[in-house]
Amino acid sequence: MPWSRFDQSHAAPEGGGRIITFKDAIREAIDQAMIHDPRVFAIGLDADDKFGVFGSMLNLAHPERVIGAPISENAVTGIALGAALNGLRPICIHLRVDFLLVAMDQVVNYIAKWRYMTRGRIKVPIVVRAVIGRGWGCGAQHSQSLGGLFAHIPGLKVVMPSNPYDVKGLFLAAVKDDWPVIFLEHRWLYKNTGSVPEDMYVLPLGKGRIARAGNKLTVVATSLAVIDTLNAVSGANLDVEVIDPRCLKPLDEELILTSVRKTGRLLVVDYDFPACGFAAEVCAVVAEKAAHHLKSPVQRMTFPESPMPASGILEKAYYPNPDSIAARIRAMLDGVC
Amino acid sequence: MPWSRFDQSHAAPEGGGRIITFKDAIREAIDQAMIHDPRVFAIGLDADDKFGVFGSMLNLAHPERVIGAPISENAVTGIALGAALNGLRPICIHLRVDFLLVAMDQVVNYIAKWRYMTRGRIKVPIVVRAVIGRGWGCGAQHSQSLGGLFAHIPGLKVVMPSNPYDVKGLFLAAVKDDWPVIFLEHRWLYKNTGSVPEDMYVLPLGKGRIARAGNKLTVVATSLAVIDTLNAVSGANLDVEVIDPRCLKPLDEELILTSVRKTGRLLVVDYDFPACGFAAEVCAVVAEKAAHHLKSPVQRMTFPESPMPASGILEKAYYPNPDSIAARIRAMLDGVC
Amino acid sequence: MMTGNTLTRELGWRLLRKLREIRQFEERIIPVYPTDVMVTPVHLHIGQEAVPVGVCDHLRPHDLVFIGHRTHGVALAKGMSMGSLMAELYGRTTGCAQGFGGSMHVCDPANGLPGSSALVGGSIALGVGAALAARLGKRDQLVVSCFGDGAADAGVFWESLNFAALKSVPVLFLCEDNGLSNVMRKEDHLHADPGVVAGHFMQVWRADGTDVLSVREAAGEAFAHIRATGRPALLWCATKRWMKHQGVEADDLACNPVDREKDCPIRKLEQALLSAGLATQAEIEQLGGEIESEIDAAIMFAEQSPFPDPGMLATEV
Amino acid sequence: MMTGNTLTRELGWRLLRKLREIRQFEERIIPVYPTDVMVTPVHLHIGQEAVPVGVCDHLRPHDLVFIGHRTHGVALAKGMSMGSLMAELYGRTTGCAQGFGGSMHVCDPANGLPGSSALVGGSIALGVGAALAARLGKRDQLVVSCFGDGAADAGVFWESLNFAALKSVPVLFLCEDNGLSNVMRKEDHLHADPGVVAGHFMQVWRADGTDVLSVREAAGEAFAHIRATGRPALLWCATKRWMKHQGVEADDLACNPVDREKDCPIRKLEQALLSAGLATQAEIEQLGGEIESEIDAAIMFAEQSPFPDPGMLATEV
Ligand SMILES: Cc1ncc(C[n+]2csc(CCOP(=O)(O)OP(=O)(O)O)c2C)c(N)n1
Ligand SMILES: Cc1ncc(C[n+]2csc(CCOP(=O)(O)OP(=O)(O)O)c2C)c(N)n1
Ligand SMILES: [Mg+2]
Ligand SMILES: [Mg+2]
Repeated sequence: MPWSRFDQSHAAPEGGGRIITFKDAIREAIDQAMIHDPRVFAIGLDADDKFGVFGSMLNLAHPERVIGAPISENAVTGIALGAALNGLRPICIHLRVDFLLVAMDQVVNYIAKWRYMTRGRIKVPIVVRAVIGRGWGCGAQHSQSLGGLFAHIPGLKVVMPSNPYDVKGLFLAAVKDDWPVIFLEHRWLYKNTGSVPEDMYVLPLGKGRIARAGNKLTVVATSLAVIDTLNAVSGANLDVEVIDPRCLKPLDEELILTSVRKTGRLLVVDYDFPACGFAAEVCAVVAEKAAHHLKSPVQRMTFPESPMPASGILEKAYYPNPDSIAARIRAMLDGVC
Repeated sequence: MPWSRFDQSHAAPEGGGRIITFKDAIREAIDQAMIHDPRVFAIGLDADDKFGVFGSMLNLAHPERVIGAPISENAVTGIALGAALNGLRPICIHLRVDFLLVAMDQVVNYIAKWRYMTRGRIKVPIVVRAVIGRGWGCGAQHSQSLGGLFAHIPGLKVVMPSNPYDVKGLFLAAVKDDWPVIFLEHRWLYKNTGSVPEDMYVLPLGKGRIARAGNKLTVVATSLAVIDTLNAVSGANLDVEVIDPRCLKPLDEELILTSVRKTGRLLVVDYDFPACGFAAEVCAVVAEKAAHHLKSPVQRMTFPESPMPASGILEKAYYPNPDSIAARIRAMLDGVC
Repeated sequence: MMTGNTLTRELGWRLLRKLREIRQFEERIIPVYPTDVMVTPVHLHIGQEAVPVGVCDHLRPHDLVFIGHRTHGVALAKGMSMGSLMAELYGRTTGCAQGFGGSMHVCDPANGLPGSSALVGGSIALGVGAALAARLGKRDQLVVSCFGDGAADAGVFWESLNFAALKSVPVLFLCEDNGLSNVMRKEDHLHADPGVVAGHFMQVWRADGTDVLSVREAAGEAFAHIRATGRPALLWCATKRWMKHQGVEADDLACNPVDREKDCPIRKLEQALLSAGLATQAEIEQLGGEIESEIDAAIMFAEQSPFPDPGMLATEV
Repeated sequence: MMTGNTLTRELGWRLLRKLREIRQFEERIIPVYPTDVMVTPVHLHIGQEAVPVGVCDHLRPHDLVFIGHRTHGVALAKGMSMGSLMAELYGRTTGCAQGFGGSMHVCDPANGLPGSSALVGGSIALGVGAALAARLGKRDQLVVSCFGDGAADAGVFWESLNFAALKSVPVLFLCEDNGLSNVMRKEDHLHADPGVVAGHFMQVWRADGTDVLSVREAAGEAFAHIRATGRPALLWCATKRWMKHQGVEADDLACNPVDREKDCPIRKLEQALLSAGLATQAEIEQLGGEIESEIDAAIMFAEQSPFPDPGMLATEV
């Protein structure tokens, strides 16, 4: 299983090539990983049912390596870890990130720390996939993101891909990695399409990308917020640089700092809780390391300081969107806000 | 049970008065709360045993309202919540904050959100006490702080007291409060002494204090870090203002901002994981709201980006201490670092 | 089975009204739902009505029931008004949680509904805690933790049984066993019968969860035991889910064949009433019509109620 | 009981050596510990040695055992060298985790010890996962999840039993039941007997956890069953904790009276060997002396090993 031959990462295709959905890109990554390496298997509640984790697990070449599970997220996450400690490369699946909170003991106390506690004598090549994203009137317990929460814990890598090309390369990189990776997929991205090479390839965990070049303001955004920001910016034709770090941890600080040094302004758009979160981290890094380049104070755009409401009208007010992002950017550029 | 009569908070006693330990101040607060209000009870693993939660639960007037529990932190935390939903005011106890991760589903999905999901028709007057703090070779799974993790979750108040006077007033305020409160007590503070009024009193949740006035640099620290910072500063006679926010959430932003506007410099000393944590939050708030007053970039002093090691020599390197804090402050004031 | 229950007209009629309220309420959701006026995932109770109705018939308003994600049937059986529930589904301020909760988060303190959870399992423990509170407060109050067979997979079920048994917590564990956890059959998610396991911790009753009289009788015995001993009990009701796990389509799983005649709690009770001469077909039809009017009113109430004010978004937190 | 085991000199001697290694190793910790050369909380295995020794006697180096917080006995029984364990307690680079783990986090991949957990309960699931991996990889490998009676309180125990039974995971659940969870008696933390409950999920063996031959025999049967059926099994060993839960003092709980003659796994085996004429008192004393020298060497090794480099603090993360 020479994963090393995938070390050379493809450059993102410049349009053209094969166009597939985000969902199919994940599916292909899982399929190829399982074909390539017999140690790869998947486990989780509803992982093996006819819905196939929103379609991302259907028609795999090795369905015998997809193990469904009871509503026992805590044990099942531990079981995935145990398999990793015994030589396999599990993909542990949670249909909603909220369910992963049931397994927090395993994630924070075991998965994140095992390699350190054994001084690296035991590797922990586990990928924990969780689907995130606002529901449709799903309310407070079924709409969380929690990327910042996982990124807070030393020992975990946290990936939040925004497009089909990235999701495939990052997923394969996560499976290849000998450290635990939390892989958060926004449900609203699943139908988005993009050019994705058919071959296997990996993208380095910890390298972000410039999703759009610009000069007046740096926006750091992840996952769905990247797409919404790009829509906001291109719709209004704003001279804004959009950075997609891809990973909350390891964080590509240099990419962000370089951009902020150029633009002198930072807005972090993070679809997550505000306090002590990822947006705070990016602001802190910039305040620590690029303060002298800032022309105006950094800003955060996140969920409000509140759980998620259910009613549609409240949801609309709760979540940032391209319009509200564009408005905020314009206000920052106008120096109004 | 007119808790309202405790609305008037005592000023911190200026020396004199009765001197007791931090541990006895908690004990007294629990005892008085239980005597004052029959709805108050305590529940948790080892809450009722002869060790009495490191002495903080011994000789209570109402031992019949202290309920021990099996190693079932998840259910037990849910049981405490259920009791709160049915009119009681539970104090749910975890001897180590690490154990609380087993109950994260209850804390994040239920306790934090219940009041919101029921639109405030159901109050959630629960206090979750957890003892934090570096062990003595305890290693990665028994030395966490996690204040920043809880403060990330909307719906939770997070208290981290640093001295006997505060711990009593804040604990009584937490019991009185109709919102859930995570109450984190650093084990290393238990023997510290201070002047504590015998009567019941509450301190407002969300109001910090200036632990020491100064002009050249603002240090924001919580819990044990306040004490270590005060030692660092007074030992070296540095002109530093030390802010103890007491609560990570609600955060007394105004107190911090006022101080930073005066000193122009900020160091956050947070005995917790660095990324996406409380230190990041304070830096972000200052960068957003007081950037123009900063004479030099903000700085964070936290645990390294790693779990806790066991060996004494490694522990010593891992944890900030008065010496390393003093060194950092001096470097900031010298403009060296 | 109906042994042991003296089926009077008053009892039968009360139960039938509740069964039909739930059924008819849910059936009215079906045609409306695809129009997106209710923006919230619904888990319908159709087919399982006998369980909440049989149990809640013993309960007073101040007795509590904790629920998971499948809320409507229990909420109505426990006394929530149709308007309040309907308005919550419509996301309006007049909803039981003013639109902040949605279908999976309903509450009605005045009727003993302290809220519900979209996460499976955890609410089992809440019932234990509420019953503990009742005991500590020496209150005359019954508490029920209602959950599905899938929830019994979760560790919190085990911990809750053990705690309740150890500490003599007077709670009723009520399993609404529809044999399914989403699309998974019970034998695929549970290796042992949790009812049997629970027997090592407390007394267990079993009832036919498609027969309201069977449920009511067993629940009555279980509550009597709880009152008499101060100890927990478990009531296991085998029942049948007619609809898909979520949404408004009929279930089509091969492992879940539904016989809408034989498996119907409403038919069963109506047949019993008819053959005992306690009701006529005409009366039953009239009842159906009355309920339909109530639902009309509830829908109109919901439709005409205002949406919540987005300015209130970050309050109560 | 010793029925069914033919007690040969070779077997008896092998088991006795292991029992004594553990006992004598731990007894040497006692006087040293108060001097703070070991800065790590220890949970001694004294009195319980028969359990790890009886079970691990069946295991090869590549067979795995997962442990909780009470690690020393299992680690030594499974083949970890005394030096490696001692150096870890001393926090040195030559320790099994180079001083990063401490007493509660020991690992030795070459001897089938993939690590241990200071948190109670969770490691039960790890064993299930490792056994699942063995099955998926079609490997000839046994896996044991070792835990205490207190850990059976935790929901992860229930979930692990259910999962292992549902998915035919060839794991041995091994309960080292010392009747105590810290200072809590078993009857205060467990209402039902988890061994009985486990019987609804898998075959259960019981052994006298103060008698290494009893444990060894039952473990042998359980492993044979696991190999033959590919299904999980549980082995419940009632044993006795002699020391306080944590630290190096003798236990003094009224509910835990210890008879250091009758409850001693080493005495029991020695008596059997002596009365069967398979050993002499002199030989036994010689063995004790040999082991003592090995421990001397381990302590010297630990004491003379360097401390870890603080510069490596934030690596392997
Ligand atoms: C902790 C958790 N895991 C998974 C889910 C997804 N989920 C929602 S309902 C359900 C099935 C529950 O089955 P059961 O408890 O039998 O209730 P039923 O739907 O049959 O009434 C699942 C798996 C969840 N909500 N919470
Ligand atoms: C999740 C969790 N809760 C509580 C503790 C504290 N604790 C450590 S050991 C222990 C007792 C465990 O008893 P048992 O499982 O029987 O093992 P024994 O100590 O008897 O070997 C407790 C409560 C812990 N480490 N982890
Ligand atoms: Mg079900
Ligand atoms: Mg024990």
